Amino acid sequence: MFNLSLQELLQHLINGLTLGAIYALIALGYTMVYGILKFINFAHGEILMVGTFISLAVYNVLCSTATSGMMIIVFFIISIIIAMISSGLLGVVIEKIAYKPLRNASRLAPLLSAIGVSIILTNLAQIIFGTKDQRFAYPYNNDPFNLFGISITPTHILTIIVSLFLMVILKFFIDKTKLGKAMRATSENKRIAALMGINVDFIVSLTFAIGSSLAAVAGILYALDYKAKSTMGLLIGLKAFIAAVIGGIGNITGAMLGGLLLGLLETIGFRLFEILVVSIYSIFGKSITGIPLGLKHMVAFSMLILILLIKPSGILGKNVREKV
Amino acid sequence: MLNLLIIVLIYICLFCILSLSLNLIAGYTGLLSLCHASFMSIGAYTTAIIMTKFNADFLLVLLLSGILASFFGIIIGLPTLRLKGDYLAIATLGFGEIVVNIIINWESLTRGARGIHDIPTAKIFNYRLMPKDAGILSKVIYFLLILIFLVLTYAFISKIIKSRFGRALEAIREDEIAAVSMGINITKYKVFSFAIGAFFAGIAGSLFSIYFLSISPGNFTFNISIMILCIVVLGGMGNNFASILGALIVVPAYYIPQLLNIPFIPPQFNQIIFGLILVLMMIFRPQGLLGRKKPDFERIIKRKSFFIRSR
Amino acid sequence: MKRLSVFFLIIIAIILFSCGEKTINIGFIGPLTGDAANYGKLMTQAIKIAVEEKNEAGGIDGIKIKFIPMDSEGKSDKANLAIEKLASVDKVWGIVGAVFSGTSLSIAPKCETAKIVMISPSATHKALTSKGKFIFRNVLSDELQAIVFAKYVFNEMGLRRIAVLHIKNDYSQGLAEDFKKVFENEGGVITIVESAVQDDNDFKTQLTKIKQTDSEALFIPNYISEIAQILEQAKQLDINLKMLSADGFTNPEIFKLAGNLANGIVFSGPPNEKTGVNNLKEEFENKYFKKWGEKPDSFSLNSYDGAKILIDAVEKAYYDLNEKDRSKLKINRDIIQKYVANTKGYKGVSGNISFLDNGDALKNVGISISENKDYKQLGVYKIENNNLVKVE
Amino acid sequence: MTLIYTKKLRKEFGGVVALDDVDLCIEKGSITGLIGPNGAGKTTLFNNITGLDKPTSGMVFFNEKNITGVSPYKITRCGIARTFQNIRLFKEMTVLENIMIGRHFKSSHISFSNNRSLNALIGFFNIKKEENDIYRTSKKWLSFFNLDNFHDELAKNLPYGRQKELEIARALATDPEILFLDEPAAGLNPKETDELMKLITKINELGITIFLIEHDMKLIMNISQKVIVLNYGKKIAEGTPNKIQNDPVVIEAYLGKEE
Repeated sequence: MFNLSLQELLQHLINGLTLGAIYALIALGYTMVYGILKFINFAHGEILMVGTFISLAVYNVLCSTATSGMMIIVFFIISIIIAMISSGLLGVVIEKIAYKPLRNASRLAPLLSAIGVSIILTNLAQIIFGTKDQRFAYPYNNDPFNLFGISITPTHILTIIVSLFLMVILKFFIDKTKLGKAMRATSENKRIAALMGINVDFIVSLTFAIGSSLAAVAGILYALDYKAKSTMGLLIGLKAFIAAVIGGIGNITGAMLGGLLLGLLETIGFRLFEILVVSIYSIFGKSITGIPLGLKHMVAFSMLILILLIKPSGILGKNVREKV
Repeated sequence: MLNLLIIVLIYICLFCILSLSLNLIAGYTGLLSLCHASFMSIGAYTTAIIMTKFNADFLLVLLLSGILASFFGIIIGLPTLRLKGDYLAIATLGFGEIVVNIIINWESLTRGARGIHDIPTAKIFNYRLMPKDAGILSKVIYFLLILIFLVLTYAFISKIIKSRFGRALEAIREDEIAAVSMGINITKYKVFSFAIGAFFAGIAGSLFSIYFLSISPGNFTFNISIMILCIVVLGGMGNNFASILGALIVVPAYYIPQLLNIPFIPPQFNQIIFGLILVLMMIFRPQGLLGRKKPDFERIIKRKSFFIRSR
Repeated sequence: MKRLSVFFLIIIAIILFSCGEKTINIGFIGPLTGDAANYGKLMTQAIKIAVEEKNEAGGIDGIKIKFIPMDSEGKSDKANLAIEKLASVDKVWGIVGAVFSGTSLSIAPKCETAKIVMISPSATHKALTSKGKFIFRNVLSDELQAIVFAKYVFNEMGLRRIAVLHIKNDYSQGLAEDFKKVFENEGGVITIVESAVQDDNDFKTQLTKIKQTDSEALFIPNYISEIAQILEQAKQLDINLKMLSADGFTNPEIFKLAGNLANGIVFSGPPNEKTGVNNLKEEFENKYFKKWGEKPDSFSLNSYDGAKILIDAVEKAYYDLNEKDRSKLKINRDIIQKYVANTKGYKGVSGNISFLDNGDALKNVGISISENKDYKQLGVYKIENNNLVKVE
Repeated sequence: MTLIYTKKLRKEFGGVVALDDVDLCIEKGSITGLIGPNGAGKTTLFNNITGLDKPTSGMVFFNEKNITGVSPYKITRCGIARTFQNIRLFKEMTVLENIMIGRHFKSSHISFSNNRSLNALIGFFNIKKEENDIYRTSKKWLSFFNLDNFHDELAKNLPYGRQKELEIARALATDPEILFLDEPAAGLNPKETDELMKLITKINELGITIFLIEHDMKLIMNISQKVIVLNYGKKIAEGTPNKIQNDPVVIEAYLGKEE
């Protein structure tokens, strides 16, 4: 009745971890921006998309001259770096143009402005890069290897390693360096941070740059497995945002946790939920083969509503009381 | 040519109803809702399902659609209204996605992603509405119908805004804590605001579905919610007249480039301009074209005599 | 206020200016922006070729044919506006479109009352052609394609246990359901039916489930972007099932997207029928490639044929007129409809086309396999007396 | 007669004790002052009585009715009104509208049910009469505070002192039995403070009990009949102004222990 073997379970686990690692990387950008500016950078997903396309373009141009497998890997790394830099710049430019003038406006204004930016970027990308899916060829041999009936690809491993590596570096940067301290101070209170001699504008720009370049990496890792597309940013962006909320927005560790959790919930969690529904049906003597897996997008949004109701500050977030 | 004009007018009226109802929620009560298209879809699907199964009198179905949408407004309202600001926005966005997902996957009722395409033409007291007839008269009649509902919506919302009820909503927008210590039951008022807003959105959805006679989940995407929000923001939040002005600008701006079909410009251009409008509005005039207060008609009439003689 | 009125004046001026010269107008409605923009683009390019060919040959009695593509974004509100504009401003004699079933169904009543012949190159929803006599479809209905393919898979390929993974849109779901019905009737077993929503690109959960079943093959009746994802992810999960697909697979872009993984897939689609020495399909594909730098998909072939049939019908109706009416271009719309409906055995690039009484296209179905980044036809089939018959 | 009394009112914020078993009582018709150093828990006490915070334990009685943990809007409807430390006006609304909000729950002509908002909806056609009543009463309060000239002004455009008055007027519009004032004199100059003092007495003469937090000792000692002192969430003293001024415990709390 259950049709759930251990292999399948572990396979879902691997799939979920990979997806979760990507969510976590993107969630970092949201959480950093929210921490400092207290608004949702709706265009974050689109920055990710642009970064991916830039990297893809550079990679394709370079690879046409490649002669050996080693060169391709080098070119891949170069294209990642270029994409990180350029999308970091893009993030900063967007912040300067579309968000900075709104820093003292009502809370709705920057959100709407961000939605506008997101529309502009999506459509510009459609004009420049076309509307089709584009393949990001693996720079290495991506044949899966079998481990006790579970198949793992090099991309899975790469995704998890790169994400963890970047997250650890970021955590170190925020916790231990001077700039990181300035960032934390700014997120606590912008005015007082400015009084303490912190260049708030610079810190905000830096936040956008870091968040955006992490998003570019996430986009590239995602595109390796799922192809690049001009509309790829919206849904994955939203889900990453939800991951950030689940973990506790404004909290770096929370974003990582939330991302991984959401990735696992969407795969393994949803599969278990399906089995639960099927067995409940079978108790009442009805037999169904399963529930439509398209419903898995509901997982993220239901989680969002649930977490906001139970613990609005997220798993790791601090409770902030409004002073009366 | 006249045909086109009437259709654009019909769309404008439709979006006016939607933006007025969102304005009640977002503009007056200060709750940013990103699931307005979902309320619309609930109304539209209710109409479509009842019409295909029973072919009842349209006015009855319309009312039922509104009530069901309003019921969903309450369902979303009760748990999420304790949230504030951006969080509420995202939660409503999530609710919208959930509604779309359910519509797509509940195939026995909604026919899933394929949509309902054989909605019978609506009849009101045995008069059949055929807005897609080649003749212009049937379009004009449909237009008048939707105009009546627009006027009713406007009248109803303006009336409650001017009352105690509306003042309570505005107080909630301004300061929830102060409002509650003035004896206002804010949860109840927020839910009511959502319920009324959703009711009219449901009405708009119902009118939508008897106009197009075919609906699918793709008609009620997030983009539509955003467009409605843009209308409200462009005109000015918390101002009914501004919502209508916003619709008068945004809706033609949305459809006219499509109609013009300028060949050498990539079609994405429309959307880019739309995005630009949003960003530029926010930077240079975030309070909207009109701001919160109604235009002082008397003064305008004294100065220039071109404006509507309202009141 | 002033600026606004200037804006509107300019718009009106442009509209007036655009209808200067006397032309015979043909419309197209489909997504030129948004997620599905690529389909609309490929189709309009095909129709442009058809129109240019006619115009280079002198048009209809010297009158040029004008092609007016309208963007629908795949949404019924925009499609509705588009058809109104085509009907009242451009006064088109017929349209090719709309691309999706939803939009097609939405504009069909208007086409019917305004007597505009509508030939959809890609809307496969069953109900479409029952909307009126002006509504045609130059694409295999889901049903016909599924019947032929399911019978082929069961009888010719000898497969008995098949898993299905479809997307929740009208094209994919329709094919999957009809395929399941026919295949089970034949005596086969559908081991599992999995679905995903549109715009989804993570199918690993579904594929992991499919992997656990003991299926012989996987049927993926989707558009290429999803097929490419599925192939890629199936490989990552080490799934080595035989892959089956449908006419959505005929877009050659798939070889760019999925590379070698796209090889060895058996699918149904428009037939590549030889007519004498000329191979129309190949010729058209080469011409298309030369002009636009990319290859057409099967829906573009359908669009090209649809446009050709439409233009021919308008031309015939035109020559039916007397001299006076010709100069005033008073073509009878009912007669255009009659000529289109009478199309029998038209030798098009998408196969031989005949329209049934209800407006559906009767075509043979080609079964092909992808090899070395190209398609190789295995045979052309049709249904006779509920049996699969190979057409020689 | 006692209007409000609390029994062992306690509030903890995650381990930090903000109110430590406070017992107090306020006589009807009196002016009672609440003082204490910064962070003593004065505003927390206000919040716990008016329902904005839920006490961890203990009880609050108003007119012999237990109002512990009741929703704040219901408490307001019982007859407790308050102002806030940092002004919380409805900034984008006019002065008149601000006061009309205060009349919100007082006005309902036809009663289809106990549900007031439903009444407001159903009583759609009765709005005019109801509005007129609200308008008249609100006008009355405007004149009481000499705010007539400002009635169409947006609240945010008023001078600071006027905003403070408006907040009090808004609270009074709810026809309370008791008015809680949270630092009404903060930010006012001595002349304005004097006027405020007169105003508070005038309000008290209308029969409204007053309970106020204040740092301005002159004001508190001049007008209150009783003063309560809080320190670290504990009530350390209670009594007439004279007694408090000479209480060594209070002096110690403010000035520290003399070595």
